[in-house]
Amino acid sequence: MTLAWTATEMMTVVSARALSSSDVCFVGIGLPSAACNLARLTHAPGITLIYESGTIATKPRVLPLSIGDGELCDTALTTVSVPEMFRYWLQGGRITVGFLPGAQIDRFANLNTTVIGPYDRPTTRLPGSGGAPEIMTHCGEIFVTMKQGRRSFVDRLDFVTTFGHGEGGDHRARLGIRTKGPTRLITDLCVFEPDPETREMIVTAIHPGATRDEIRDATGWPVRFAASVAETAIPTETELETLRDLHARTRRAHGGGV
Amino acid sequence: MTLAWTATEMMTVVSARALSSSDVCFVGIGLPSAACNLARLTHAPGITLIYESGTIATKPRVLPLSIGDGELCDTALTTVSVPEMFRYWLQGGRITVGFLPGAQIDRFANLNTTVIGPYDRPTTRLPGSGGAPEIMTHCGEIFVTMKQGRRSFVDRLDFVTTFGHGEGGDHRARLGIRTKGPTRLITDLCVFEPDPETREMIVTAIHPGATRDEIRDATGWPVRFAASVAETAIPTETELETLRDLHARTRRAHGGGV
Amino acid sequence: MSEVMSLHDAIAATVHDGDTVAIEGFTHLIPHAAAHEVIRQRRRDLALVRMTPDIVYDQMIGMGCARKLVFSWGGNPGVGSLHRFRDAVERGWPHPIALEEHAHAAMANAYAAGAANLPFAVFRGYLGVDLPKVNPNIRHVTCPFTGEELAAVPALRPDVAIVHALKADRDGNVLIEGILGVQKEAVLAAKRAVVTVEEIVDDLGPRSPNAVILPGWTIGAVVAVPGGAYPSYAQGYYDRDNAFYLGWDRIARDRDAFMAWMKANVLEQGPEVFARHRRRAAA
Amino acid sequence: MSEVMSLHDAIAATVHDGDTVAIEGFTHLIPHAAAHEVIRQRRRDLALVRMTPDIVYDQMIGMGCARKLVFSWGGNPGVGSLHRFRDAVERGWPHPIALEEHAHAAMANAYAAGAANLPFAVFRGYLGVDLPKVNPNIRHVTCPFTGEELAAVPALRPDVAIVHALKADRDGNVLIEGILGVQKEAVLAAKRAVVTVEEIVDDLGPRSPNAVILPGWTIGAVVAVPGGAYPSYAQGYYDRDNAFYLGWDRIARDRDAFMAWMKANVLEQGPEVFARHRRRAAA
Repeated sequence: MTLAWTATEMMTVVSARALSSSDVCFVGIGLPSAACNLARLTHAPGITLIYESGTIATKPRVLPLSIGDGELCDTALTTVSVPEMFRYWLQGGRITVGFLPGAQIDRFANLNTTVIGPYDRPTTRLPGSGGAPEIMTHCGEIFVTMKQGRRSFVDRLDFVTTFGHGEGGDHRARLGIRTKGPTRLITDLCVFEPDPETREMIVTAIHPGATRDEIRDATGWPVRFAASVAETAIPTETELETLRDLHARTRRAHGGGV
Repeated sequence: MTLAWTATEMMTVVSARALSSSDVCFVGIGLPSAACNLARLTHAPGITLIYESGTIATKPRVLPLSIGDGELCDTALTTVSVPEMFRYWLQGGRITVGFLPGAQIDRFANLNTTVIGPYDRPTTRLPGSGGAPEIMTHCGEIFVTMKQGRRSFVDRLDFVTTFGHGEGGDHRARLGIRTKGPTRLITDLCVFEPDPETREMIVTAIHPGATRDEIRDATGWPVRFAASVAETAIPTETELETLRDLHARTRRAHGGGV
Repeated sequence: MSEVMSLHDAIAATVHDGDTVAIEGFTHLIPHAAAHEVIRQRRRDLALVRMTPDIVYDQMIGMGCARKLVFSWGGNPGVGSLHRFRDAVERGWPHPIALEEHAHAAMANAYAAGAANLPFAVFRGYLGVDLPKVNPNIRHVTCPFTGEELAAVPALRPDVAIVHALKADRDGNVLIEGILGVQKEAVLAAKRAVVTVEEIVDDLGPRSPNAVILPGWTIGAVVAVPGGAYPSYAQGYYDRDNAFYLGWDRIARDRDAFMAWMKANVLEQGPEVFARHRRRAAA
Repeated sequence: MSEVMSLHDAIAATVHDGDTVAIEGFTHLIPHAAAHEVIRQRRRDLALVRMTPDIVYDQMIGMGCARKLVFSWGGNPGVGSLHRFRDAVERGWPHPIALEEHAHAAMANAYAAGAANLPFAVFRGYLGVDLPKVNPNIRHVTCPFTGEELAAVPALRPDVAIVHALKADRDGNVLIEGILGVQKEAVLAAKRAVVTVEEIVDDLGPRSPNAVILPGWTIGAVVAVPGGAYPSYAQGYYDRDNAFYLGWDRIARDRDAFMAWMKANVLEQGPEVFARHRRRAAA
């Protein structure tokens, strides 16, 4: 089956739909940035976007290519220092939703972005923690976005960079964490949500065109499906047009400069 | 004997002379503010003045009447928040000289600005600590300016608001304090400096017109004099003119507004 | 998102009897009009928090609003004592008041810790002094790397912060410029916040990319009260009325004179009386 | 008071073999020209500190300047890996490098603690993760009021901080605007500081009363290096050259290609080559 949209577009649209005008989002570069701005340009015009470079309530006309593009600062309500961003805004509990990617994820949405292999002698050295460990604990809830595959959706992480639901159950609460943690894992195939009891991420919606077998093949643990699994609504024309316009604008703006 | 200057002018001039262009001063309202600006307008044009309201490198044209006059902000290099002032600038160790007053002082230049009488049932409730305790420990050195009298220069403080030389000797060092503490106590009669060993404040210079007996009478402890006591040089014409001009400008600026 | 409402409604909705209330301002931008509204609404048993309690807290204490004062310097700046504060502490009039007393460094750090959602603030301070003997909220922590002992105080997390600022836009985003004090920290540390401003504008206008702004969603209510910081000042709007501070000394010295002044100037007035001070400097 | 001097002299006087050096910049204002000068002067055994080591640290690591890296995110932003960094960590080329690895929150707080002359920083963090198992500089303190355990890391107090800013006046007072990063904290935390700027002007000009300024007396040396942040950017002067970041991936993948590029573009050049990037955006 050939779809009229790409897997990345589907992930972006699904992510955008989960946001509302009352959200204050901690936005990462790439897909999260596209999703948040798509939400802002469609159903969530009041959404507040914050990038960890310190830009608060920014309304970029084109997507930033780095976490600290001048465009983010130019269109922000104000820009604060990085220490203030991490203290008063993130740790201060003023963010409702954070987006995180991972190089590896496990069934409890713990993330690894540090190393593949042993820490002291890694086969692949990844970038490291960045803001992720504290984004995961301080934001009201977390959406994780990753393309699915057995190398990234693993049974056991090589390194726990970022604590999602830990060992599941009340593990977050036992560590004194009061935020919800990962409430959605949005992939190119489906949407996972935590089981209310075990906190294992289970499939609650499947994107049009994807199958349960595909999902099983792309997951390194025995994947579970919710009792009732929805089919993700296809992207609307408005969603796709707005997203493609945004990307086209971005390419035009950045293309000429280099 | 009638002098051509007031006791306050003498104190101000003596305080100003102790400052240099390379000093960064934490300035209090009143006499310290007059002294610091007199120094800036005479022999120390490069001096950096900082007020605890957050104004850095300010050059007020007239003396401020409060610690946070608009004039201080208008003529400052920049103005930071009060938490930043206390963290990065005062505790950060970036101030060379602080000025402090006191309601009571003892022979080791410990200060009381909290209560007269017992803390729980004071006969006189004073304003309290303000910035003084940390100004005293974080500035490179401290000048204390107070008019002398037996009610204020006491044998024993009712309350130690601000730790000067404590019990004397190496008491500051024993508490882990690396700054010099009170290096001068400038009164209307004389100048005290700490004895190099005991750190008791002893008289090292007497203002013209004042006598040892006057000083003894105005001090609530058995006052000691240095082996060699200087006579304070009289205020120069430039010093007096500049100071009086500054006060006149200040009166004109503030007089009309209220 | 902050709501633009009347001062009466903002205070009525935000400040309750028994609350811990921080009415902040460091010489500049002291919210006198808002404090008067709290007095008019006869709030009681408040724990008042402020680094530099001055005339407004003298008035609130004298009118019996406060059960407790958390502070680091209580005086009439450049003038002398706060007589109503002293009368409460020294003679228990109109009723006794509990004190939690700190130094400025402690209060400033405690607000910053509150804004950062930390349970305590750590700093170098209180060495050799008596305040820790009378304030059980001054404790210590040991650096886990050097073994050094440092001072610790609980974070300030007031129920309500009330501050005055220069202007807000229609979304309730508030601009503070000039002497900043601890107002941003107080608002971010508090559960609820009321901000009075000199004016509400369509757009905050050209400004530094790093302007000090409290976004509308960090504030409960924004109220335009022109002149609302008088007799303190609002940079670019009007100057500090030093004569008022001098004159307050005489009024506050005497219980009857104080009560008469409060009746005539606060109880029987509304926030609109502050408007006569707006833009006086510019006039 | 800061001294205005040549970049060569500023680096020669400030950066010594074995120093702990923080070359900071958060996407904006990354001091590439100054880092190149450190490479040209063949500094060795440096402990390099930075929240977001990117191309400049990839270059310094690849050229053998670094014995240690203290960091929280090491990558080519928006592109992928830092190949020289990976080659050092994974294969010890040109020599092994020690890592002290943190999260952003820890590094940001540690710089702020250094600027505030505290021995350690305290924050809510590192819950449930593996980094404390491999980094002995992640410890805990207990709140003396609530009993809560919080994360603690040592304050960052580099020997040297190097940052790039927009402009300075003749007294060496430096203005930073736009995305601020941790540059102010890094300079105030360091024993010595070098600041490169786009231009030195007679007067910093009209600005917010609360503009982010590093006074001249907090800085050792100020050097005008127009274009000195390229390929990162200087707000109002020139934009980020995203193509350079993409292109770096290919250059850095291969040891020989990397060495050739460094020889042609760094070792055999001087800071004046950066001038061609100045005000490109404005042109």
